[in-house]
Amino acid sequence: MARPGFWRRAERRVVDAPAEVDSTDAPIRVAGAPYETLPEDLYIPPDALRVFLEAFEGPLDLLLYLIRRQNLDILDIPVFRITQQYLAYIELMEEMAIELAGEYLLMAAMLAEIKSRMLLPRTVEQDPEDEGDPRAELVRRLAEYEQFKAAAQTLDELPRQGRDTASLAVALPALDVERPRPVADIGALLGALHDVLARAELNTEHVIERETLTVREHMTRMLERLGSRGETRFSELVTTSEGRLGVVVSFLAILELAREALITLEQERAYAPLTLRLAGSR
Amino acid sequence: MNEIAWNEGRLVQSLEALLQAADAPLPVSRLVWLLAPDHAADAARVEDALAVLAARYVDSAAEVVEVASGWRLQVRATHSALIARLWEARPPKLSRAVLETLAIIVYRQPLARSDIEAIRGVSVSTQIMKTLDDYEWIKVVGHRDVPGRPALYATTPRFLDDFGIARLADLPRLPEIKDPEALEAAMARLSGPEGTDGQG
Amino acid sequence: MNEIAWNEGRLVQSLEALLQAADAPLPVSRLVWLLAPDHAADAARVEDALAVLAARYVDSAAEVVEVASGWRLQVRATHSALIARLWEARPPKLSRAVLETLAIIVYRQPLARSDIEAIRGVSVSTQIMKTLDDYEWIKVVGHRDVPGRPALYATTPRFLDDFGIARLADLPRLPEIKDPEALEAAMARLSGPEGTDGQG
Repeated sequence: MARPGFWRRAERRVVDAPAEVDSTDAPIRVAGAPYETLPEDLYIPPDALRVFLEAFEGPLDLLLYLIRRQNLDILDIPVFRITQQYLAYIELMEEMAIELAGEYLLMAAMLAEIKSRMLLPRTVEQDPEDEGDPRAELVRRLAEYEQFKAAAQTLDELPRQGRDTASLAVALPALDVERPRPVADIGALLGALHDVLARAELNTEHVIERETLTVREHMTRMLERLGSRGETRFSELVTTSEGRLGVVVSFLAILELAREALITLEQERAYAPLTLRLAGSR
Repeated sequence: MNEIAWNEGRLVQSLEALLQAADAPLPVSRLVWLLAPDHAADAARVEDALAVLAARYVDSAAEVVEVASGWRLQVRATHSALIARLWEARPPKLSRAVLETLAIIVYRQPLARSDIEAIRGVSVSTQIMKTLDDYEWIKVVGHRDVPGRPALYATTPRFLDDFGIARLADLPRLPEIKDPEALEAAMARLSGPEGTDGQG
Repeated sequence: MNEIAWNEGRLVQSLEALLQAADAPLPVSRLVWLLAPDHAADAARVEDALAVLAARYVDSAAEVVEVASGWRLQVRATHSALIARLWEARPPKLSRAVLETLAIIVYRQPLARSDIEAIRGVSVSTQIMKTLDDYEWIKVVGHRDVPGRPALYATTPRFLDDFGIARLADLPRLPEIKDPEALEAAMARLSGPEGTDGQG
């Protein structure tokens, strides 16, 4: 079959991509052997299955993989076989209590319906126009998805400014005018942070801890000082002019820097002066 | 040296200085305006001079290119590995989800998020849209007039700039679903009698 | 062309690419290190190549110059009036992505780019960091001692000056920012009459 070169190239890559998945041996054995005949003692680590699932962008991607793995054409899909394989995966994942995205289950339901309809004997008088074969819709969606999957890879291969090409940063001669600077609006800055916090709370438990800015500010100041000297004594970093609170904050900042592996603390012997060093500077 | 050639040389060098100093592509109209005090340059002369400049950069590490929002100088892609060593952090790799979403927006714009989801078969996270928005590659160009008034997305000139193209039509064409006839035949076969399905 | 001349040509072009892309002068030692994977270049060879490059730039709008901290490409002073016109523009507007990134650096400094990405939930482009660095609002204050030694960013005194804050501790606390009403009160406090912040 004559195809444009572009298409063929894309197609080959589509087959190549999931090859990474093949190297994690366990899930492939599942696919190789139908789930029904899976030996009782065959242990598949749930993690391997999870990794396997994460390699896919969704149910259409997984279906495409099942088809391509057998060197089949989307237009020639043995829907029954692919459906069985897909359902076997999904059942297995459910068995392993791997949380599946709703879309995978939706596709499973659709495939199950196709399967059951194909098992039913066809009534002769059934009007072919009355409802389209659900397989046709599946084929259309797979073909469309594969198009964009290939297009995404092509886009990624285009030379990209910042990744492949770089903008010039030629120094400028002394100028009479100063470059206009953006308006520094503290309200806009805090508004942006408010949005981030709202989003961060929605998405994950990754919330910015309630740490005082004073500590963070001291951390920055200490790294700067350490940066110019490489190492310093604890006593030199603490400004007594800031009072008792200042000492406490400095101490907290040092502990935080050490906890985040940004500095190392050294002490030759008990009660000897503490030496602070930038992490990895020696 | 005659005066015309001398003026031409000065014009080319002025253009070069502007492209070296600018931090964004410069359209010809802006170049004409910038050069006005020193050069009686119209768009045609500037375009000629740009061609001369581009030829002069053939052996350079940089090249003169035209992208959607104008002309720029850029370090050639052949040096990308070297330049990457200059920056400590490599530019983040785009995930497949982001690339697929972008590809769909590129070829089907303007469209709503639900349209993208219909093609990908999975929900498109806010993160993905935000990443594309962060790069200033997509923008909201309107709202569909249905309940909920979903936003319609399209690509920006910045997207074209970053991918080094002057207009959308210059992008590789979306691979065709083979020939439509084959698809239709397949559809017809599917709705025909069973047994063609070679079940295993 | 003999191989030595060819290698020499490649070395000169690699050097050119580095000087074109770098936003700060590069000392010879750094150039040697950067070129190491592709070129067996020592300081002497790099200096020779720099001389070749400088000669090649004689007719260019830029020149190869050595300053205290190394070598760089610089647009010739003869073009300064022209370049000045480039900047006669409206002040640039800060994008949402830039503001969010800056806000996170303000409150979580010192931190690495990956930390910002974890909080924002999207990748942070090199462009964004470069923008903030260009305005001299952030700087690298160290490196985390993990593989890759990622740079740690913090805000600068210039950031405080430009945003009109005396010290970071004057900024509203995080809980206040989460609550819109408390945020407004905190903002009013910030922009209130001077001298009200009599506390040390």
